[in-house]
Amino acid sequence: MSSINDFAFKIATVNGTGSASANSLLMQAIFRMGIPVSGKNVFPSNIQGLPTWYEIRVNRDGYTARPSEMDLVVALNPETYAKDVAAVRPGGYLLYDSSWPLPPALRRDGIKILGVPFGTMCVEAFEGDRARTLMRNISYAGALAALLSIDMEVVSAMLNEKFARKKALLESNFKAMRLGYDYAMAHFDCPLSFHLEAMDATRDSILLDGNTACGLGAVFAGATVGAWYPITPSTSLMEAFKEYAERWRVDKATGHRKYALIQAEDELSAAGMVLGAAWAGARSFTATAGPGISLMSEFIGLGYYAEIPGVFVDVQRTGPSTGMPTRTQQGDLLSIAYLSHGDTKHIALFPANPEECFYLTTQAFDLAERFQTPVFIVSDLDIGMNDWMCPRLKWNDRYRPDRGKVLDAAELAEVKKFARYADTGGGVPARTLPGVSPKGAYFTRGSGHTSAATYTEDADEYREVVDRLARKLATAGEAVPGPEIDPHDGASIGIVSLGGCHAAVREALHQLRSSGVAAEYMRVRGFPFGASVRDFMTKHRRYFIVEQNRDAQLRSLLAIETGTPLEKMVPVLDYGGLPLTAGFVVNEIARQLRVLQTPSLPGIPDAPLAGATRGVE
Amino acid sequence: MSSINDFAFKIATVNGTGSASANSLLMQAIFRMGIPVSGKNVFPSNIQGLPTWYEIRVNRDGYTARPSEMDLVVALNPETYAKDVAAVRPGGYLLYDSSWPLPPALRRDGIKILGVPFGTMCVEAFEGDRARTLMRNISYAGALAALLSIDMEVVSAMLNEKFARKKALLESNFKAMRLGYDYAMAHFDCPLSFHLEAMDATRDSILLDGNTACGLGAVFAGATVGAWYPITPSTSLMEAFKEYAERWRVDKATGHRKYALIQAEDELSAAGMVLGAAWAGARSFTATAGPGISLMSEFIGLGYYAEIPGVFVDVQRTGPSTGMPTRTQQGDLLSIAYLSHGDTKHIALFPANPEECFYLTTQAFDLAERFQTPVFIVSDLDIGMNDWMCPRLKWNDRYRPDRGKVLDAAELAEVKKFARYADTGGGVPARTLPGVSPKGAYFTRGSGHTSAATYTEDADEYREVVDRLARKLATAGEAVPGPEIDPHDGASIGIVSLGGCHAAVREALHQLRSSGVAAEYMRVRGFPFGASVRDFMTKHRRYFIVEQNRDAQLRSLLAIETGTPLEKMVPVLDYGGLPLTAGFVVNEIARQLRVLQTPSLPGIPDAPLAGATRGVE
Amino acid sequence: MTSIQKPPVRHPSLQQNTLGLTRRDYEGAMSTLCAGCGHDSVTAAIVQAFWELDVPPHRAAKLSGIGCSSKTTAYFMKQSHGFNAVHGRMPAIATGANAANKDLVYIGISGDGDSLSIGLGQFCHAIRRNVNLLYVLENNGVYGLTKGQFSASADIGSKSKGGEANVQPPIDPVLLALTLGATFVARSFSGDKTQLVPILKAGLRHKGFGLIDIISPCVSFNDHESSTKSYRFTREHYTEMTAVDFVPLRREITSDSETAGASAVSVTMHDGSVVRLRRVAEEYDPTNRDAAYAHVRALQQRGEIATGLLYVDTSANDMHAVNRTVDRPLVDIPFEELCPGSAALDSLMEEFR
Amino acid sequence: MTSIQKPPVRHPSLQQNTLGLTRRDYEGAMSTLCAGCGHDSVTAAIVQAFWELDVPPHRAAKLSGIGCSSKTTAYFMKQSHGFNAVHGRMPAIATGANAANKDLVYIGISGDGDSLSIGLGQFCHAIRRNVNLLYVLENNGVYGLTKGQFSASADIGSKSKGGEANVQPPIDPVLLALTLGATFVARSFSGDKTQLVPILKAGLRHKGFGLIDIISPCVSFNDHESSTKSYRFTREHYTEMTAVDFVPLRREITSDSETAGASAVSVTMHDGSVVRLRRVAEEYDPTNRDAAYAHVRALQQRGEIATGLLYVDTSANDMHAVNRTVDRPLVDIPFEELCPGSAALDSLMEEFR
Ligand SMILES: Cc1ncc(C[n+]2csc(CCOP(=O)(O)OP(=O)(O)O)c2C)c(N)n1
Ligand SMILES: Cc1ncc(C[n+]2csc(CCOP(=O)(O)OP(=O)(O)O)c2C)c(N)n1
Ligand code: SF4
Ligand code: SF4
Ligand SMILES: [Mg+2]
Ligand SMILES: [Mg+2]
Repeated sequence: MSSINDFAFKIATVNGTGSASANSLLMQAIFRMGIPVSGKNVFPSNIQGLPTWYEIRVNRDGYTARPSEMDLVVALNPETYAKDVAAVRPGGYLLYDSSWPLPPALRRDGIKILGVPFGTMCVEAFEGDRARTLMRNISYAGALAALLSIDMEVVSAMLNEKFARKKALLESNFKAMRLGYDYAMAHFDCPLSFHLEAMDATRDSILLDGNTACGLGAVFAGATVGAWYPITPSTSLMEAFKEYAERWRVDKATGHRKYALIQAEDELSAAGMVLGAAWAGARSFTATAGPGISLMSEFIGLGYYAEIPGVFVDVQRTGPSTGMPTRTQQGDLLSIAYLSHGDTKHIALFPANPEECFYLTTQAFDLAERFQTPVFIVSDLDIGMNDWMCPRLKWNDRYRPDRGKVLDAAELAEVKKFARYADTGGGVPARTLPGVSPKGAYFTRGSGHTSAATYTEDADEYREVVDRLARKLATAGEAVPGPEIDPHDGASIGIVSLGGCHAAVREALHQLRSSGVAAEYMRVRGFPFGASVRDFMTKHRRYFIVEQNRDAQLRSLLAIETGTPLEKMVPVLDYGGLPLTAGFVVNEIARQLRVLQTPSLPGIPDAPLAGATRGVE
Repeated sequence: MSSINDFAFKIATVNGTGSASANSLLMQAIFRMGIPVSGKNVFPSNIQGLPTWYEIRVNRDGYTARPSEMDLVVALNPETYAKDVAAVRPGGYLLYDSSWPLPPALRRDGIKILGVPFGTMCVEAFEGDRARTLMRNISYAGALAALLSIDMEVVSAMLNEKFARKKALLESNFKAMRLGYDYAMAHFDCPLSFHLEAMDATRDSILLDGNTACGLGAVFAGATVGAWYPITPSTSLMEAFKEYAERWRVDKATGHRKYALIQAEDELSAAGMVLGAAWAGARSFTATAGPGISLMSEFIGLGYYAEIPGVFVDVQRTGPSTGMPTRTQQGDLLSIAYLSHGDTKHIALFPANPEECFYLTTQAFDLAERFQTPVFIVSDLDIGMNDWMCPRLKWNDRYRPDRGKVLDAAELAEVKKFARYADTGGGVPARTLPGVSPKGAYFTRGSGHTSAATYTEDADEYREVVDRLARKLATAGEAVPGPEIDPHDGASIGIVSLGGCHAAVREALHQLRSSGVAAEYMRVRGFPFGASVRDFMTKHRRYFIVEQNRDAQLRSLLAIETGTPLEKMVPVLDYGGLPLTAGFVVNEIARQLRVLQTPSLPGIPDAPLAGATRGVE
Repeated sequence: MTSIQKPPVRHPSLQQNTLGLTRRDYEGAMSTLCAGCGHDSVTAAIVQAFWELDVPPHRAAKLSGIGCSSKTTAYFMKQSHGFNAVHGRMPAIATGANAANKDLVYIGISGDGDSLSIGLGQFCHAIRRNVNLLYVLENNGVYGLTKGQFSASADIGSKSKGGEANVQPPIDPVLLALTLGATFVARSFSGDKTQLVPILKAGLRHKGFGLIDIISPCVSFNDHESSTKSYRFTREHYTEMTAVDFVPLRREITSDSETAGASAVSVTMHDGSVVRLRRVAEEYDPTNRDAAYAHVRALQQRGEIATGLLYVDTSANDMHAVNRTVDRPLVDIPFEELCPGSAALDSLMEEFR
Repeated sequence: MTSIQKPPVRHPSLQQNTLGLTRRDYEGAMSTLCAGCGHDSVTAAIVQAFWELDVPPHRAAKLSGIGCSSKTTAYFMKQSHGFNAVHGRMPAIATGANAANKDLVYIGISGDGDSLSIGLGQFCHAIRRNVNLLYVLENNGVYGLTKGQFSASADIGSKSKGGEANVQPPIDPVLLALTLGATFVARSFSGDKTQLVPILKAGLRHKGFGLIDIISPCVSFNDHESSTKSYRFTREHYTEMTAVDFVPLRREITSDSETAGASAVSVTMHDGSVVRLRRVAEEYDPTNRDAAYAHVRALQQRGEIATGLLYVDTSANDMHAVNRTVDRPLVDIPFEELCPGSAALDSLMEEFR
């Protein structure tokens, strides 16, 4: 099969040198050529001077999971030469800076090595270290444009937009771009066998990251109070909320804000502010990562037991503890499901991509208020911080928030005596907001309380309330977004996954099916699991549970909540911190199927594909 | 069957009035008469003025779980008259203060009502409100002594000991005791049909609470640093440690302490101090309850990933959130097993009684250092704060601490390069202490690290360490105390339980078996579960999982860790906050067996026994 | 004789305030604290203050942490929403609630353990944000509810009931607040209702974070000889810096002499009502942060406890003013004003290409 | 040209200290901070101070929280045990470690976010306990590692890189520490190694909690015009109160004039070494807590930053002295001395009957 619009390449540089803009320039240009593309930024947990990688995958069929192998690697960071040259697929290309003689570390048989003297060219063309470093990045973009036949029209259009108000920068960027482009054109036969050809497959799409999508969702859902403490990789979510709130929520006349964004002193405080604001009647939310989830757990228990809404976004990173702050993982599933001491259970939503981040965020606010309990949006670094290609977001102007059972003064006037924690159906109580009516007054507490919100230490009165809470969460299980099921006639096995794994799993599913594996696929989207999830788990003899953590946490949740015995659920686990690849999923399932004595499959290599699990090297 | 030395009674009073001492006087006297006895204190979460109950059970066979029904109730608190009179078993007795006419609330058919004018007698006999209130309590003890034929010799001996140095108090106590005793003797035919007769069944026993036992265990295990933040019901544990450390750890000459007990500013800090001290080489520990566990979760994740020992006692109380601080529960099992975000798993020990609290505490320190990880002792309010009858504690002077793999200067001199996080067998690494040798220096961090303790963001290097951690915890699963199994030939069902439930379950087991239910019993004592637990879970078609929480958390752990499908495990759940009764267990299992279409059992009532789950009323 | 019956804080007089409400309408559930607990006296003063200020009970919100002190929110104003948060975390709840609805009257009740140990960070940051909240710290030097351990406000040498002397230096919430830039700082004594009520009223009217550190003895665990937080010790070492007199908005101020003069400063609150501070200690200037700090320290060194409204700054902006939020409470803004709508989203999409 | 190679902090001189170690022996891993980060200068000063004090590297312990500042513990003394705790919680780890082994030299490194936001409570309580630890606060007014949000030490009006002005009042760790009874309080500047090194040495010798607030500019996010934590601003508003001169134990003090005199106070540390403080600002008395507080405030009002060793009290007891623990480190006590043994247990059993 030809490799027009179907290949991958990556650029290895040093962070804080401005390569980021060159990389997104490349990706965006390809996107504007109408070709499906994705970019994964693999960056270090510091601000300047450490190795960083940017992986770009082009796929005409729209498979945009992280690529399993690299056709071309641009190696500009001596510290990682060894890793980078090893990452080139047999027969692939390595592009390096030939300002210096080819370093031994870069020599390798079976690959083609291309040198461009980026350094010297930029030293000659530009003044000053900073400019030279920056322009060097643009010049490799130029070389790639030539090698992969990126449309220079598109590129210049973008540069013109970007530097519309910065003439000088515009020129130097053009110049640098040209340096690389012309050199490549002159010295190599461009384009390479794998390259780009304009398509029309991105017209209705956008490039969006999940944190921006969540922030946007919060603005559109009418959230007015956000409280947070900065933590990678969630920070840009609150920044996005601020950006759009500043755009759309500021009173033109007075310059006053129709929102409050509070940078708390820590995550405990942020969680408390979210609950306090929701208790007073606002739609409130926060975003954090694993360490913040641990710190919020006492307050989450209060929210659960005192029945206070609140939206909590966990942009997961690699744990445990501080872990790898700039790597992805799905390691907080079990923690979140039952967060806090005592008997608790929480609503959680699992977006698979930035598009879903937007829609599930608005839905999270509705669920939180309807069920009067904390709701988690379980995102991750890959979804949250990388640009994904997805359909344009749409908004239905008929949407109105579901505020749940909130009694106003009029309704209160009707009731004989308001009982805050009594069942009004499906385990859901009615609540009141402070300031509305003396009749609505009640006492909120995390200590033992009766259905009338009075203090108790009595076994029956205590149980009446916690039993209702259990019923309430069961009701919620049917209200959360149901699983997305991809059925398959005569399927012999089921594949189950969630969140960011989806992109790789659907690609793997395609490969598996085309190589004869009759598999059905379920992606869970909400917790507690509803009947449809339980049904799916009874259909097959064997399931493969694909997730990004060491301990098969989704599998554990399925065991606890659906009763599926472990031996029916084969774990497929990738937890090195990098986005999942289809190759890994295919290899693992194929290997397992072999282990499970099923006839070996056509077209599936015996050894795992290189790079599939080997991380950035 | 006669009811000599086989009955139960309870006293309903108001807290802060000194009834506590009268109650323990009664219990201790019975104990000294050589009769197996137990006392359950059901007290409120405030300091003075609210209802409190004390339940005493006498059982010649040594069954000392909370009684299922009351033969006699002493009702001295008008606020709870209704509850208290209802708690008397049909045909049982109610004792009230006849200083005032019998209040309507106390009238009930089918029970016998005895009145003693405690109030008036004490007003006449003593001066001042305080003295009168206090003495009134002693006088009801006197009346009970007459009704139940408590040996007055024993009682006076105890008073003499107690008030050896307080003549005045001694006299008034005698006087008050006599008032009640003589009145009862004169007006009722004492003793009642159920009463006491001296035995010789307590010679080798003591009365001990679990918090004292844990504190004592920490002293004997050589713990030198304790850090804590006060919280009911764990506070008395650290107080016990202090008491015995002051007794045995103070240098006679200088008056200097060979221990440090730090009252931290909160639980986060306490957990950090424990880890800091253990990192520096001390045996360190803390005690807390559910809310503290939630607050410690970030630090526990650090302890797990950076591999730092530490002993954490959770004296569970009723959750979630602040819950009912003076009620018991087993609601933190799931939280503790996987505490903190990311992939984690922790060693946990489940003492069933104060005796085991002592031995498992010493073992916890060995496990913590051997596996270089936080170890939890999962106790509860019933075990921790109530006096249990148990065998005298013994100490083996040949015991020496297992400090695990700690390299000293000499050993370090041998090694070429010390790699802190490399596997030295069974997934366990070797560690060094600060101050010992330049060669032992390494950097401890909760961020991604290699087996040589250097910082990493590399997938393989990261996985090498977390995979070893998984192996380490698996090894630990075989090192923790194994389950206690009570086998039964031709058993058709298995019963599984843990911790404080044991007393009631073994009594229930006896009743079930004697009524023809062929059941085998396993009490798990440690987590992660080892092979013997897994084996037991494969033997039977059906299991009853008895625990004190709403969500069947032990059952969830068994599902996750042993793969047992849920439908094989029938939950038996008691979570009203009071200690478990055998009646409840028997009724639940009988009911379930009926539900499960097994032939109805002889000798098992159809309706649950009164009081079994109904709490204090 | 049996259960110690403590009637809810009662006021014989059935006199009505301008809302036609009696003090009884400002009372709450029956106290479950120990007979004689200082906290119950504070509760009584709070009832009086709210009644005198004519605050509609349902327009007030009562917040607290965990502790005997924190329980007191249940013992006044049963017609107000109340919130027992988790231990030491009331400031976060109050900050969030205030962010959502700025128009309620917020009173937060805490203890020395709740505020100065586990809650110290939140306490300090709420001060920094100048959240519009009256923060009442019922200070007894011990953890009452957990049976008498020393708190971070216990003085060195002060003895526990068991006879053990405290060895850790105390944290003085007043000096701390002054250092952190608090805009209203007062200290009083649960036993001095005449001083307490007007200070509470001034604090409730202050637009910003108002701290009142109230020495409120724990009769069960810290009211004995050799305790420096006992009723007796407090009475003996009590020095009043300023006597407070609160002049509600509606009672117009007739003559200058009534408000100012050599021995008095008068401070106009945001709503126009006036607080008159009569200097008891001559030279004392309650509008000078550094002077206030120095005076409190000086008295401390003499073993005296400075009380009264020690510092006030009505010029500082509260959290909302600082963040420039709209005048309407955020909870009152209709969804239509909050959601940008489909057109806005559609055009935004172009920026993502 | 590619990866920005920053050599580990280097010192040409191979001069040896009394242990025969060169400065190189006190260096650590290569810094991964931004070129020009103030923190790297602090690292260099720390290397110098430890080297000059002849501290055997393995007898020191380096502790920190999380942040760019907290990373620096990896960049000096590779032969010492190091500990990156969790964010804001280093004081607890340090307290526990010090409780277990009092004989190590403890240095804790933190940032303004780590210490004054999430870690404020622990910071204050470590001061209260007077834990024997030198606490270095690398203060840059922002959260560097999370890309430049304002921290609690940012001054009002100070602008972010994005041009936004900070609106929250700052917390001054120096005033806070003085208020909480800290026993050693200093402030310096990463750019002033001459002032920094002797202060670090004095702090390392101080037996108790020593705070050094070091203004340490963040070149990536807070070193621009209109930032009040930039190199330029700091240099311009810098005022030295006391110049420190550290006289190690072994160098005996010859003449009075050398140690005292009109313009100097000399403070003898627990180990006998002497710190000489030359009053730069006349009248300044670094042994008077209230005077120190007043001076710092006064300068602040003039827009100046008071630096130097601002306050020291060598008479106060550290955590161990206060708790009367034995002189030997607890980790050195053999088990035999810790375990009461079977006889003791047997007799205790009688008390439980
Ligand atoms: C997280 C947590 N830790 C500990 C406790 C136990 N606790 C309840 S109240 C309290 C201290 C209360 O002291 P203070 O705030 O001074 O109130 P007081 O009872 O003295 O009025 C403590 C430690 C708790 N409820 N939650
Ligand atoms: C619990 C937790 N919350 C948030 C973070 C993210 N985080 C890492 S460093 C930091 C702030 C660092 O600021 P500062 O202490 O001033 O250090 P600097 O980088 O400025 O030197 C934050 C918020 C974290 N690591 N852990
Ligand atoms: S224990 Fe102390 S603080 Fe608590 S209620 Fe009783 S007197 Fe008040
Ligand atoms: S971001 Fe700022 S603080 Fe962090 S290393 Fe760079 S300059 Fe230093
Ligand atoms: Mg208190
Ligand atoms: Mg900083």
